[in-house]
Amino acid sequence: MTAEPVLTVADLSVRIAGLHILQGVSFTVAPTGVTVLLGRNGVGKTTTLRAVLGLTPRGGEARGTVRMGGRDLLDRPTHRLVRAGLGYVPEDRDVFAGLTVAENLRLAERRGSTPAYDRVFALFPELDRRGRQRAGSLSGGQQQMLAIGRVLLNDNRLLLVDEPTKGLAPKVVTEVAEVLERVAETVPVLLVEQNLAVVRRLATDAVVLSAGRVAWAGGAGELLGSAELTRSLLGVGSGEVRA
Amino acid sequence: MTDSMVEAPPARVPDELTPHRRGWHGLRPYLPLVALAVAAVLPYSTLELPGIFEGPLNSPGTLQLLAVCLVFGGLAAGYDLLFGRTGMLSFGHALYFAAGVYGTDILVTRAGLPLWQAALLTIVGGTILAGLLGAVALRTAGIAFAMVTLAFAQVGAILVARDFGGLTGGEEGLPLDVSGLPAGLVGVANTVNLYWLALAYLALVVFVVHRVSGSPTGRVLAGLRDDERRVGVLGLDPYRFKLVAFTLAGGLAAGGGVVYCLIVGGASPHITSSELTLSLLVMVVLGGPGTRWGPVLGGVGYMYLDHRLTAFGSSDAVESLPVFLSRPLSQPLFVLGTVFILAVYFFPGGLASLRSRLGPLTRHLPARRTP
Amino acid sequence: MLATRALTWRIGEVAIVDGVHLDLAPGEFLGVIGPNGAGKTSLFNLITGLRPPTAGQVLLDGEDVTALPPHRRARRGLGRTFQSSSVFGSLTVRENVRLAVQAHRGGSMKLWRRAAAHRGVAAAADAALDRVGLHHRGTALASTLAHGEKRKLEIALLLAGEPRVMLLDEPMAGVSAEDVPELVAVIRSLTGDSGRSVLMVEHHMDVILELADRIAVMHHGALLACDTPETVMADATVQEAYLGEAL
Amino acid sequence: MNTIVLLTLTGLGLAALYFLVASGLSLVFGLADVLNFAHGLFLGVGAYGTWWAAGNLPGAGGEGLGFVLAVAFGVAAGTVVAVLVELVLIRPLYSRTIEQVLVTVGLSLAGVALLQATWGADARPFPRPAWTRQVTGILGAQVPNGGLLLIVAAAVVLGALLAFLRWTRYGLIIRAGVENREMVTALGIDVRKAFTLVFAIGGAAAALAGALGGVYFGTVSPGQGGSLLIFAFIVVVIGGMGSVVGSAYAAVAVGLLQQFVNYYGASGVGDLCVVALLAVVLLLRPQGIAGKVAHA
Amino acid sequence: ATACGSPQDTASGGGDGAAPVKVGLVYSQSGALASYGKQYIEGFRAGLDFATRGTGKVGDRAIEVTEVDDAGDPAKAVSAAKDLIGKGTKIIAGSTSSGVALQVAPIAAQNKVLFISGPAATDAVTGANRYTFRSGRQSYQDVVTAKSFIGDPTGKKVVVFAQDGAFGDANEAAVKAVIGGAGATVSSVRAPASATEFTPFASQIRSAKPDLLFVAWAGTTAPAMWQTLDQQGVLSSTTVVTGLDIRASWPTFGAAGAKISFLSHWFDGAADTEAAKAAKAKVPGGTLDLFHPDGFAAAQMVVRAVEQGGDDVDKMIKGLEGWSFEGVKGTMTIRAEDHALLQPMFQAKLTGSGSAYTATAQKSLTGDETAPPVGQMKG
Ligand SMILES: Nc1ncnc2c1ncn2[C@@H]1O[C@H](COP(=O)(O)OP(=O)(O)OP(=O)(O)O)[C@@H](O)[C@H]1O
Ligand SMILES: Nc1ncnc2c1ncn2[C@@H]1O[C@H](COP(=O)(O)OP(=O)(O)OP(=O)(O)O)[C@@H](O)[C@H]1O
Ligand SMILES: [Mg+2]
Ligand SMILES: [Mg+2]
Repeated sequence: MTAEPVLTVADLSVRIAGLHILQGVSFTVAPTGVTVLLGRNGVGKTTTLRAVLGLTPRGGEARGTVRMGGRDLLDRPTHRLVRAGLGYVPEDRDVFAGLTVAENLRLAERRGSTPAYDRVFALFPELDRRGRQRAGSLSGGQQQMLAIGRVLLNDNRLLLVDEPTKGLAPKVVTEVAEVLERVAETVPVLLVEQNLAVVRRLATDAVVLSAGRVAWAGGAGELLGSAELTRSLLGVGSGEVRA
Repeated sequence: MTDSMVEAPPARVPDELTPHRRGWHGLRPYLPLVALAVAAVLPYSTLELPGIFEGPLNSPGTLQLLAVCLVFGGLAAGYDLLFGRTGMLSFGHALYFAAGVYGTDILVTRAGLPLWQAALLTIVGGTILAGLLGAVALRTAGIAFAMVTLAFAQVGAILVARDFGGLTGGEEGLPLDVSGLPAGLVGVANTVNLYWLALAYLALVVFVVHRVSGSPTGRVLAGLRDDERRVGVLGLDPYRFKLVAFTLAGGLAAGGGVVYCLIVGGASPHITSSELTLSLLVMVVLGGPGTRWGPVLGGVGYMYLDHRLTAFGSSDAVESLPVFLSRPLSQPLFVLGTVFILAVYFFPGGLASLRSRLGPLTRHLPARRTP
Repeated sequence: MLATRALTWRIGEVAIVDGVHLDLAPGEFLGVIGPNGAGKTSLFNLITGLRPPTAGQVLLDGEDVTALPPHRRARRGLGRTFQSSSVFGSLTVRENVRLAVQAHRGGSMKLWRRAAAHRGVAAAADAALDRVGLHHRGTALASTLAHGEKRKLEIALLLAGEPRVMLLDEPMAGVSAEDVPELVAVIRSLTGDSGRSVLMVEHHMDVILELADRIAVMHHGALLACDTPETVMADATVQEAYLGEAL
Repeated sequence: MNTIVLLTLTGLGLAALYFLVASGLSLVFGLADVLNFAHGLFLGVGAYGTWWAAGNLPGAGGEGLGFVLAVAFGVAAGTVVAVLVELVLIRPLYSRTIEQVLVTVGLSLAGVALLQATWGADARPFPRPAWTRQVTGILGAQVPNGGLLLIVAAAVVLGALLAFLRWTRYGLIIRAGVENREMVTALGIDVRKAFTLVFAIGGAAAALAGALGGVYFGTVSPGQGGSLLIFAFIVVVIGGMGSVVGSAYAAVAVGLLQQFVNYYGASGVGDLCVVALLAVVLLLRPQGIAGKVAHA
Repeated sequence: ATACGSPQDTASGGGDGAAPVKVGLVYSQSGALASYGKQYIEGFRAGLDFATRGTGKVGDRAIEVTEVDDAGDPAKAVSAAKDLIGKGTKIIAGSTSSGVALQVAPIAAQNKVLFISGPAATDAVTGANRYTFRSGRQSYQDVVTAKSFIGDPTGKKVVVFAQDGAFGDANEAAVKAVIGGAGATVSSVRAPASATEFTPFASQIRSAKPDLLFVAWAGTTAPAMWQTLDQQGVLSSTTVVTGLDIRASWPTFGAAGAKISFLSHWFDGAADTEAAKAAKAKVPGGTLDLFHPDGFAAAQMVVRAVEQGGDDVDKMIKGLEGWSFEGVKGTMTIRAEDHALLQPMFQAKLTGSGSAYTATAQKSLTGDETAPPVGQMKG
């Protein structure tokens, strides 16, 4: 890697309720392209993303360094980080169920930048149509669209995206993948994804977590190209991808 | 980025999460019995605890105070069955307690029934009342449920205050006619019997609540606290289980009312006020909802403070302070309110969490979530 | 076994579920696919009774159960998982499953028995946990599970109830690639011998294709088609509206 | 006829008082999801603040501009106390509803006791312009001016709150924040500020209600806030948590119901009717008249 | 010292001739009635000083007073009473609120100690049991005083405006008995104690066109009530009688105050007795208020009881029954049959404005004129 990484995570360790969930995770995110974070259920992918954003739950504690643009992010309030251009698509979608779709989007507008509604509605026309519906009554997939649309409203310096295609119909998965691909042309993305087809299409770099540690890090092509690596790290044959 | 191959550590085995039965824990099941025995022989001690009680432990004043505290410990434990263990926020629990107090008082004083009949009728009546009102109120949930129960309790308060047919004595209350009561329950010298009665009530409630929450039903109640819809889809009728919990808690409260009526020797409209329900909530939260001893500690502690702070407020120690301190401190409610606030910050999770914060052995007991 | 007759749910003018006729034979595995918002989860909600339909019926073993509340339907052997995991967060994983076993076996309304003393329940619960591979997490509070683990617990809860008709709502969503085959095996084992029927919503086509005997396609609340996987996959509308181009 | 007019207008005056108390409660309860039992304290601070200012603050008094100044002082005092309470006591406890209840209950006990310790338990005469004690003849009815003042004030407060919710993003932020604070911060919004603001507005509304309540009652006493609170709670719940308009409707319903039943029915039945109304509304529509969503 | 004892031990009272006499005062030091309690205790201290001529002793026995706060809660009062009795106290006094008085009275009887109820005005304390006395006035005496405002009641129309509950009931019943019994037609308008808007009630009263309106209203909503009665023209259209409350409440009558005829238990200057002078000299601030006489009389009764009975409660009762003494208000008599305290009552006018109001006595009625009917001793 020649270019300066946009995000550097060094020796990040997280404890929650007495459990040592991340045990010294270190990796970097390249200034372009998509870095995927892979690993089995429960290894700490979500915990990593949330720690970067300062969202470690109450009673939990994150140690180590997380640097972006020369500044340490840990211990800075989340809303500052986000205003500074860190976009987050949470795992559980976390749309505001009591608010309408339009209100959810309005809330995501950031002061100082013009919200790119065109971009969002071109991608998810459904969100335009359902503007007045309560987000809680959206279907699972529609909620996922809203959660993604929300960050795309603004211009970001880095996107943290946690399983964006979960629960989406195959056609929409393809569309979301395309969007992320397009987004990644301008904004680096740190992506957690279980759908290997999507990973294959998007990833430039890969980090594999295992039980709270980094088990492997390197180029995505290298990982997915090697049957041995995919089998030992991801538990699947390299050709075995889901549509 | 460098390629690296890191040996994955062995999977975490959260053995610290498994319930442990080590060392002195073998004794633990018996601790409640030991505590009960100690409490039962307490009245034989002439120990003086200056500042804590006015007189020696066996003095009637101390026993009376303890009896009141114990009843409220039991009441709080019963309320916790609703609130801490099933997640139902009722703002009307005082109604069933008041039904117990006024029921006993009216049946004894106005109808002249012997105590045991009055008590039996009252408890049965209080339970039925809770069943009926619960059946209606449980058609709502959440804050709406809290408010409907509050509304019912408020009706109770208005009825008591209106003094229909001169039954309740209105705001002056109704002193208990003791002429028909067993002699052992009358007179200052017999305060100890009231103390034992209160202790028995507390023990009964704790036993029942413990038993119920450890029973299959208790497991369902805990499930209801988390996700009612889920319980329904598992094939259990949430409404029925909530009604059972509500009725049972109502019956326990009515029983507490009977005991309280004997201890205080009458009924007064204080106990119908919505403040009492709120104090029940405060007791439970103060102690630690959903824990075995928390609500009891909360109830006993609350009542102790409530009674003793009046003495604290008029004590010389307070009076000798500068005015800007002594004025507020001589207001018992000021001190009580301040204690609540401090308790929330210094004992999050209630008094019951103190143990887990002090004893590393118990640190990993799963913390109960407050609903 | 399970059938719906002209099942409809409208909100105002919009039909979310629109006159769905569905028949599920004993032992059959029926996959349900359809675009996001097609009404699949809503259909499940109508079948399990979490929402009252505006028209139509739900039949279980030929009997009309449309008016029954969810728990009565569950008693008759209807079980489901939820799309967004709903487990009992303040109970441990094991207690979660025990509750489900107990609900199924009856005796929940026992105020005075010791729940823990029920051997059969504990054994059945452990068996269910074993099957989804969550045994080692038995003592963790369910609320602290990672996302994928919650999905597995959902399935364990379903298994514990030994339902005859199972409704699975996107069981694979968020499950790591490595665990998919395992879970697929679990789900397959549900039907195999016992004559149980499964209705499964899933967006992972490979999983659907692997498991389903027939596939139902929903679109805008209506049932577009219900046929063998081959026919359905060949259908041009399905291709266009649902699958799109492969990645 | 003039009895009807009189009962209606005085009933509306009562409704206005309920609304003034309920509006702040409803805002804090509906938006910030805090069951604020300390609302009565804010009321008391507003009332005592006004009372104190009228007697001690240069330029303030019981008449004309001086009175306006006194009320402004009272409202400011209430607002400051509310903000302090939020910053110091409530902020660490968001999403811990029950602990909040404990703290606000403690606060209401301690606060009222503090007022009592400072100014005594007895009611004090409240400074107020002479015209508020007079009556205005409307269609043959002698309507107390104090009641009319309340109606006007309630209408102004209603308008101001609606404008706040409609024209600013704060309503949105707070409603979202109640659902999921974390996610609101993850959208780059400092949710804490918004909550403080809601408390400030709630406190200001309460303090205004306290000051105008003082005019209406003619006295100020430590427990006054608490006694109005029960009805305010009922109004909030009937109206639908957090809906300001709903609270307004509910206040009118409760005020008129009480007034008419008290006149035509037996005494005390008015209160029972209000409680019955609450139970019926909740059983039929658990989310209250205006639904659960907290907005205009 | 840790020791074992019997759970039914209670300290025995005195015995020794020179041991101090324990007197327990259970009254409101905090809570809503704290200011009544304050007057009571000041009165008691002054009375004790007066009755023992500054020695604080009866014979050579000191009077040892223990004060306990009940915060207006009967449950706390009962606990306190039991505590005191357990420690050998033979005389309990206090009870600022009626609820407390009614709950403590039976405790006194059960344990055979003397109970001298304080400001609590409920009629039910009179004749509650032979151990219970009262040092203040009762509602009935208020009503008889009210009656004195209309001359001959025959054919007159009287309306009672009272709050719901026992306090209102008692007043309504008393008016029916006293004024109705004397030939007036009595009707009543009742309002919930929690009412905040009084127009409906004022309209009802006005349309009833009474010759006399008797108002029995306590609590913080009173000023609003008076203002409404005034605004709706009730005060100027008829004679309105009500009880005069503590001084602090006088300014809250506002303009209405001048239009009301007050019956009064006591106000500073109502009578110029020896005891009143002594009390004035002793009381902090030098101004007497509504409940100073009750505390004062309680102290006089305590001293009398000890003089006559020593440690023997039966003898105390004997010594008090039928006893007449000069209290702050004038001549007071403890009626032997039911322990009613016969005492003078006053008619008063309120004048002034702003925060400076003065009450002036119009007339005083003797204890016999205001005597309640003789009742049966209930317990
Ligand atoms: N609040 C919490 N308290 C206790 N343990 C927690 C908490 N949150 C997460 N964990 C634990 O931390 C571990 C990692 O969780 P995390 O959500 O980061 O996994 P993940 O890699 O995102 O998994 P998935 O693929 O299922 O989403 C899990 O074992 C989980 O049980
Ligand atoms: N209360 C409601 N009001 C309005 N529309 C609703 C409501 N509830 C559901 N819907 C709409 O009904 C449609 C069907 O939703 P449903 O959850 O059944 O979809 P689904 O097929 O399960 O989709 P997915 O695959 O994304 O989970 C969606 O478009 C949703 O927005
Ligand atoms: Mg995750
Ligand atoms: Mg769905």
